[in-house]
Amino acid sequence: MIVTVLDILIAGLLMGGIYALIAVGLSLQYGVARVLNIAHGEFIMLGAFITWSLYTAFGIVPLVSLAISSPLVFTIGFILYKTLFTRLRISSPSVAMFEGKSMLACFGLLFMIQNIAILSWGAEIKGYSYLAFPVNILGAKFAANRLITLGFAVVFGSAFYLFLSRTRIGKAIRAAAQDAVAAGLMGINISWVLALCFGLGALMAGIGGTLISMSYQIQPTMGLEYTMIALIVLVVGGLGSIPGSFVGGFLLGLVGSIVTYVQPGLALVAYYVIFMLLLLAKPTGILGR
Amino acid sequence: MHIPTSNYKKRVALGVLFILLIVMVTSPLYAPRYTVILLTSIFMFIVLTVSWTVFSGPTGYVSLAPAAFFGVGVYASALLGFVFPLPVVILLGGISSSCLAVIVGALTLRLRGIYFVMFTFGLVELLLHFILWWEVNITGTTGRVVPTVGNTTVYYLMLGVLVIVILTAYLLNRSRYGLALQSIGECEEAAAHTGVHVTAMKISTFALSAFFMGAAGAIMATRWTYIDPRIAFNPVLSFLPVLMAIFGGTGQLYGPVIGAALFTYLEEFLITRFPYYYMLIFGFIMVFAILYLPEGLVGMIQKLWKRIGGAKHADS
Amino acid sequence: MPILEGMRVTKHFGGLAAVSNVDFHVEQGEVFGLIGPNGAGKTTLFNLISAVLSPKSGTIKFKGVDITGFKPYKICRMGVARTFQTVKVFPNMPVFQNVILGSYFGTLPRMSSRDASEKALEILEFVGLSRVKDTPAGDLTLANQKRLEVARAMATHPDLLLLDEIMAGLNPTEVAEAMEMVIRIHNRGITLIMIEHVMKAVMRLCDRIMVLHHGQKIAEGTPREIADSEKVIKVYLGEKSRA
Amino acid sequence: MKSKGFMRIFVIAIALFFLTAAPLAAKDKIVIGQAISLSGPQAAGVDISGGKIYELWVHEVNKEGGIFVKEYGKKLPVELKRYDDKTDIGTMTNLLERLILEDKVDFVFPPWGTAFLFAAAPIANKYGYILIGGPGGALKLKELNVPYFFQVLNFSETQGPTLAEIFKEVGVKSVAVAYRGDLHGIEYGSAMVPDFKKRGIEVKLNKSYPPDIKDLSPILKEAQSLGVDAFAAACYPPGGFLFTGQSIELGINFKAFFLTVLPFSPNAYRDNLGVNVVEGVMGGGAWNAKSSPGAKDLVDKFVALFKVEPDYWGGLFYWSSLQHFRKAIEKAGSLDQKKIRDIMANEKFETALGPFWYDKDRYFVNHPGEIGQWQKGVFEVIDPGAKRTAPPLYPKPAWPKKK
Amino acid sequence: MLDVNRIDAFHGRIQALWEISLTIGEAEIVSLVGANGAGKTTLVNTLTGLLPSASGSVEFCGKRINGLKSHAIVELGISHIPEGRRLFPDMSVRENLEIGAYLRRVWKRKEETLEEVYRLFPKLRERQGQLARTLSGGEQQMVAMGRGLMSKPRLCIIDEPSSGLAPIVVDELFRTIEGLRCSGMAVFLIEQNVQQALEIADRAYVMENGRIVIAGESKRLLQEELIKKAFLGM
Repeated sequence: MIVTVLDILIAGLLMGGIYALIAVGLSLQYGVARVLNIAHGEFIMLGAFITWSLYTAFGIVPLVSLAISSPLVFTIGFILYKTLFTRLRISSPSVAMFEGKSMLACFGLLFMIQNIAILSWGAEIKGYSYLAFPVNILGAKFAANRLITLGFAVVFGSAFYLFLSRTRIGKAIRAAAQDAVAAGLMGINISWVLALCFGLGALMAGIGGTLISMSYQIQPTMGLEYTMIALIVLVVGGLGSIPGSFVGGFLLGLVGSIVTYVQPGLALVAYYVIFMLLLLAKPTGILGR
Repeated sequence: MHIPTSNYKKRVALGVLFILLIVMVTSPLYAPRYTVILLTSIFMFIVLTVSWTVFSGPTGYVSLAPAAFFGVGVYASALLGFVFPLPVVILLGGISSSCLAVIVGALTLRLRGIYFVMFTFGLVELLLHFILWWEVNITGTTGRVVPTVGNTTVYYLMLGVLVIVILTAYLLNRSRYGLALQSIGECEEAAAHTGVHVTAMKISTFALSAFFMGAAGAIMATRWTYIDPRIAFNPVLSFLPVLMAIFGGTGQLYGPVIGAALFTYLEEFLITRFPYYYMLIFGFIMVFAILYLPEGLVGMIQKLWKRIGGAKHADS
Repeated sequence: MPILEGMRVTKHFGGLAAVSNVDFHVEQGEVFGLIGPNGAGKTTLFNLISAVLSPKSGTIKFKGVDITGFKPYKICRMGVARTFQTVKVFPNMPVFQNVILGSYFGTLPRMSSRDASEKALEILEFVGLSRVKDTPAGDLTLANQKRLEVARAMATHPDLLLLDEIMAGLNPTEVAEAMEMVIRIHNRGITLIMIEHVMKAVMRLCDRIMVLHHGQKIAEGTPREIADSEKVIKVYLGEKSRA
Repeated sequence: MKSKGFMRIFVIAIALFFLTAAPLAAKDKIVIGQAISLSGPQAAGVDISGGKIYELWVHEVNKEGGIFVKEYGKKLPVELKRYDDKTDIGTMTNLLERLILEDKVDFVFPPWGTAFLFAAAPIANKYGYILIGGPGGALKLKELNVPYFFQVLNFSETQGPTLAEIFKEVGVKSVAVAYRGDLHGIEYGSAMVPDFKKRGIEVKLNKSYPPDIKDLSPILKEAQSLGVDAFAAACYPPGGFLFTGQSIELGINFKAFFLTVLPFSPNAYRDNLGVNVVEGVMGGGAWNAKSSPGAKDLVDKFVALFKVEPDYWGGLFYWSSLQHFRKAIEKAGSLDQKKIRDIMANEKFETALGPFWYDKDRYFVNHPGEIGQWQKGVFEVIDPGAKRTAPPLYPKPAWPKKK
Repeated sequence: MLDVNRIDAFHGRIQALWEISLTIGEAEIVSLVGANGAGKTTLVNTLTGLLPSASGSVEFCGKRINGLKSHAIVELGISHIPEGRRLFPDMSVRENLEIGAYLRRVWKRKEETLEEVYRLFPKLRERQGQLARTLSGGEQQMVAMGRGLMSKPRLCIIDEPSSGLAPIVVDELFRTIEGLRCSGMAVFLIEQNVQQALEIADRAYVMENGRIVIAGESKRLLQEELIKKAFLGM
């Protein structure tokens, strides 16, 4: 009995780690850059495919390939914001307008990125196996690659948290999120910071993609379901709150794992029920204001 | 109550509309048969887009629930199609969607902005997964067969709904209720203090727009023979009406109509000409339109018109 | 019978009493002034009367009917109209449409569109906005937006009109115009409650004045009585005299 | 509506009959239309199963100069006109009708997936177009009664009993069944369970899972704790990968491990995971190069053109059905759908898998195999009887230990 | 030091500023007074690049600054303490102050500057760990001022520091502002509280309806009855 409970709890944490990581990126993009990035999952997909290519073609281990894929995805995100979204931001009369338009622009991006991925990698399912062996924890067995994923999620999450709370740039990002105009008056170059945030969001997605590719098969159309999960986590944790994304991610992972144990068919229903109930009861999320 | 248009202009517009209607009503008699099918699709998207605009245009509540309402209509068709005649089924499809809209509307009154967007989109996924689970575990099936009717019948039914939707939208726009809806979008608080029953207005309009989406779903399902939750609740159908409305411009009634018609045709064109690059081109056009056509096609046309016609008829 | 009556009206915001135990009554046809320093609870009281907020305790009666717990639209249809401290016009709608909305949904809801249109035009004339009736409201100057708010409120055909700082931010000429407009509204038989910082206007226009401070009523009376009240001078006018 | 369709075809057929006397308008190629998922969730499925066979067939036919049609007195090359349905059923139905009405293609090929076949069959039938089923199939299709539709692929109806027979043969005592919450899963799930029970195999677990789930370890762990001999899942590729990956990761081993959809694909399954990893995994199918000389020929041609192996479930089925189709055209000597349909429905032709014919419901029955098992990199057919290419490997070796 | 020459600015289609000209010299305190809605904040926002100016020029130390983004203007040595304080509500007092020293050239010495600010507003030292949104109005204004000083500006623009504050707090605040003169910094003070603003300023401008209507020595403005009545509402 205790093993079963432990089993469910840890399985939930393992899922939660991935959820949290992909939600943190989206949270940053929405919370600071005000872009509800529907194409977030496409960046996850890019990260996953770059990792797959490097592993299968050159034998570069996924965790090492992070060093190559992350800057690449970051640059794509940064340039996209600098060009496309900055222009949209300047031409939009209000923040609400910008949010709406940028979301739709992301929908266009989603189409483009997916098509490019299908053209360059083909539509078929890809996968590889890496660190796929069981690890014993207090009598319950777990996959090594998933444990590593959880570890990475926690490490990256904490590193990111420290970056935001301790460094000059991190503080500038938080300031820009809370009051962009006032931040500009502090000498912070807002459009640079926003692009940085969008790039960092893409980077987190890329890391998420790498970690996901270690445990799951990948395909060019995989993005949307991860975007949906990230959105749920975002709302559960509180829009734009980084710690909130972690709380939301782990909560969702745990709920998923408990419901899957009782009635697997209802796992996703449970996600959406939580999502919608929370929107009704406390739209700003668990850690939101 | 409106800026008086010259009688002449009005008559021309009415004449054009009448001819257009005649052409549409008679086209199954002489148009190529595929044109009729393509038109049905275009009509469906116009219905979805215009009914989306009826609610979301003036109030500014961006709803991503069209797929949910459409899906409810689809299921109505599958469940009741063998029991009732098609017109009754369409009506029931519309009514069920309206009921859903009333419930959702009453629940989500407090939500504004992005929260409303998220909730409505969550609704689509929740319904999808819940019905999936229900069908698998309770009824023990997922696919349902829908009775089919001829293409021409589908065409006329969709045309009928289209005419009703446009008429409704037109009358609503001109009426005091249209004005009230717009005032809600501009400042809800002030609207309430001017005597507008904000809650009732929002819910009833949401339900009205859902009715047409449900009806469209009930009609369209008959073309598909077989449906399952994934087919019925296709999230893309939530985004397309929004994109089409933006593409056309929501300032005028004909904006969403033109937007939906052009968008659907463009998609058809790209998908048949460039099957392997269509998403890329389509995505690019979307981004381009959002960047460079902030007020949609209609806004652009009006700007061009003004430039050509000079300041002769410059309206305020 | 007073047209509006409040008994021990109380409202808290997060433990802090914004309005506490305030009794007041406004007689049919009078101009009632509401003054007090920033944060005294004046606007909160307006929000309670017009049902944006509902009081924690106490009752508010309009024409003898207990209106606590009603919805704003219902209060409006009973004959209470208001303006806002920070202007709330419908910025993208033409001036005329801003006003006609009031005629459509106010106290006379079944009005035909012809009548409503006539009434709106008449009111625009009354407040002096006829010339700009087709301009989007957002493009008006602040003074005109304030006038438009009054016009919209007037179009609902109210018996009681709440004016929230309609003179704030206006220059002296505009203040004079606004004062004149208030007198004309009053002459139409509409009861007025006004929150105002422009003392000159308050003293000249009001029949009676109530002074709020930290959510409590500290004085009530004719302008003369208020101006002479030691207590009022100390907490309210005191700042000014010291400066 | 239907009778009207027949009338129209009848009139056209008679008109054509008289027109054959006169020289026909110059015809230089046969155009075949296909609306299929090139993008969207199904695109991956199209890629690993079926999609390429149609391209190969067109390629091979044209290499020989085309199909000889007596009516025109010459060989006509074939052109495949493909549209992307975006995995959207509404788009597919529109495009199919566009191909028939607007592009006036000579024939149509099927879309991908059971649900899409459901929608396509009545439409093709309405216009009197032959629709040879590709990937997908279900018993329910029989209820539709569409005379121009031909079902090619095998499914639960024949695979369920065969799997149960194999399990009984090797001595499986108990089994856990998991099925995807959709048409495929339910049909297989509800077919397999009685088949097992009938043969005295105890079904200790029978659970559905939602299509988008990301963690299936609870089901695997539960099955393991119940101590079942065999694990059988009615799944699609995402679930298949998850079941395989998670049982490897958790070191959960069953004596028999069966997945309906996925193992048949040498590139998606064997090559992604490794030959030694998939050793002993059973899957729906099945055929391989050893099944017949024609099968070997197909593999060679496929590899030559695409550099990868074909799928070992439907590949040979579709390929042979196309050969059957081609012979029917040649025998008819015309492109008249009705004539060809009648020939297809009644005649038996020699194809890559051997003799090919349809039964009275127009279902293809002479399957080369039902159940396959990976053994040393080959997807062996392990059906009891003559179709078997290798005996079943039981118990399945444990998942290899990884560094 | 700051030289504004005939600038116009628009809110949408409405002209909000009409040919504004003004100057501020080194170490000078200049007040800008006028009624609510006269365009004072609009003017300030135009100076620091939050609003574009339609015509005219703004020069700071001989360098033309209109058209620059606000962060670039701040970098030149102008600090703008905005109306309504606009603190970063979910950051601590200390972090709010630190972010004031975001500019690379002052970031390195932020600890010293922080000490100076704490000396100026000792209360902030006690509150340094508290979140900005939990502070009282007066404390928030202190943080805003301190944050503005952290960038070591040559010109400090303070917009409506007294709004919503109790009279005693306002007195204290104005004494601090007066004290800034000693450090050689120029101050441009925007106020509704005419009396006190004129008392501490060297010179003053009076705005009405988007125009500057009176300019001159503040002592002189204080004495002219007519001006007081007509424009200052006293």
